[in-house]
Amino acid sequence: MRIRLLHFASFREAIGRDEESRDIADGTLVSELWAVLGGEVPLFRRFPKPPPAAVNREYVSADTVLRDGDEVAFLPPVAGG
Amino acid sequence: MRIRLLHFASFREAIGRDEESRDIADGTLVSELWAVLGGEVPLFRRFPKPPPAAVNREYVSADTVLRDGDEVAFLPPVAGG
Amino acid sequence: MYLTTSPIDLAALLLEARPGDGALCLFVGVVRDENDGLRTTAIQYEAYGPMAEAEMARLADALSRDFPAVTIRMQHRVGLLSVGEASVAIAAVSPHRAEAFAACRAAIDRVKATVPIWKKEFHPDGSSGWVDPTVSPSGTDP
Amino acid sequence: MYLTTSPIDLAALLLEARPGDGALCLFVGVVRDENDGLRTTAIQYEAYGPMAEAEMARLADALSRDFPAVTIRMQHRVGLLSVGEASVAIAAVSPHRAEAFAACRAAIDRVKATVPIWKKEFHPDGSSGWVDPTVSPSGTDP
Repeated sequence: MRIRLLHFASFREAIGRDEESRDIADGTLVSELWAVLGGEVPLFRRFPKPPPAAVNREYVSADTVLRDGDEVAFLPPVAGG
Repeated sequence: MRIRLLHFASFREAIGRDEESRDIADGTLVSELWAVLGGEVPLFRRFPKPPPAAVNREYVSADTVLRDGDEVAFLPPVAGG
Repeated sequence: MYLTTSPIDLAALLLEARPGDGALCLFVGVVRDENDGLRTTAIQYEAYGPMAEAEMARLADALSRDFPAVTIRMQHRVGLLSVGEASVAIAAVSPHRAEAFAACRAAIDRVKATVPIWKKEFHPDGSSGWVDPTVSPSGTDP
Repeated sequence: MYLTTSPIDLAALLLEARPGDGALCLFVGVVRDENDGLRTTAIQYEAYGPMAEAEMARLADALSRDFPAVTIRMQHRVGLLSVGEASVAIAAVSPHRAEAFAACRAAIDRVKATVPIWKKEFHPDGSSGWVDPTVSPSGTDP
């Protein structure tokens, strides 16, 4: 299945792009997707656990199962205001 | 000695004027002046103790001794804001 | 001048931020159409002008001591105000938001407690009455 | 729309009072010239736009439940802001002041905690860095 993955702020700069599509295995968890990204981006391996994640523009827990067509983003520490 | 006495809001309406000069005895206390006014204005006698008073535009206690030339005001409950 | 007979200029109060300020908290008291269950059509604000100015200056000094990082501006309107008009406005600016909120809240609480200003409410039936917060707790609002 | 790329129009936020409202509390976050001891010349605000809109709408719903008497308006700016410019503004109006202050404070605290917005600070020496409130407590200010 295929998901859309968005990158923001420091994560965007670390991975070098703001958006991509990825093919992932059925049943992939949010935490597993983070581990995949950690294999590509050294910065991401420094996180003791996955950062807050959003699926389809809502916060989800790391054990959420991804579905085909999901819009997924891992969120650096937010700093609005 | 002579003082200037100002009246505001409900007290002004009760006494029927906003300002007056009064001759009072040397050494008169704020509380004693209030008692004098109570003899003239029935509303004022309903107060169990003198209301907040100002002398020369500052809050003072009821046992303050008045001096010649003082500007004195008894203040109804304030309600700014 | 803390008292004004003209409408309060909120924009002027907001111009206060300095380069080190990151937070502004503005409080505006507005004439409501109701108080303690009685409809209100207008409120007459009356002040002991010179003492109210002096008391607000003393208040500003005390707030500067209690909240040294905060700059405060205050204005209180006097005269006859309609529903929806601003009766008082307090702007507090500071580097961080906690003290801006705290100073702004303290300022309006102290203004209401000590500044010699009174208000007479006018009702739709033509009656009117002086607000006495000491007998009507919600008369202290906003 | 909660996000804007244009300067925040504070006057528009202030237009919110209804006849029963007696209190308005406005919070404005302003770009400061300093954060954690580093001089700041400008801040770039970046948002996950559609999620930030959705999250602020959820926040507004939650605030309406927590403060039923309060009407809240919020705007957050994105893009490159200079020192002194408003990054966020929240107006809370209500019959009485206690809940206006409480709701306004809760709103800015929640905006900062959950809305997916990030900021990169630019320093006078040309360097820049993303603010991480989780490692720099005062980075959460204002």
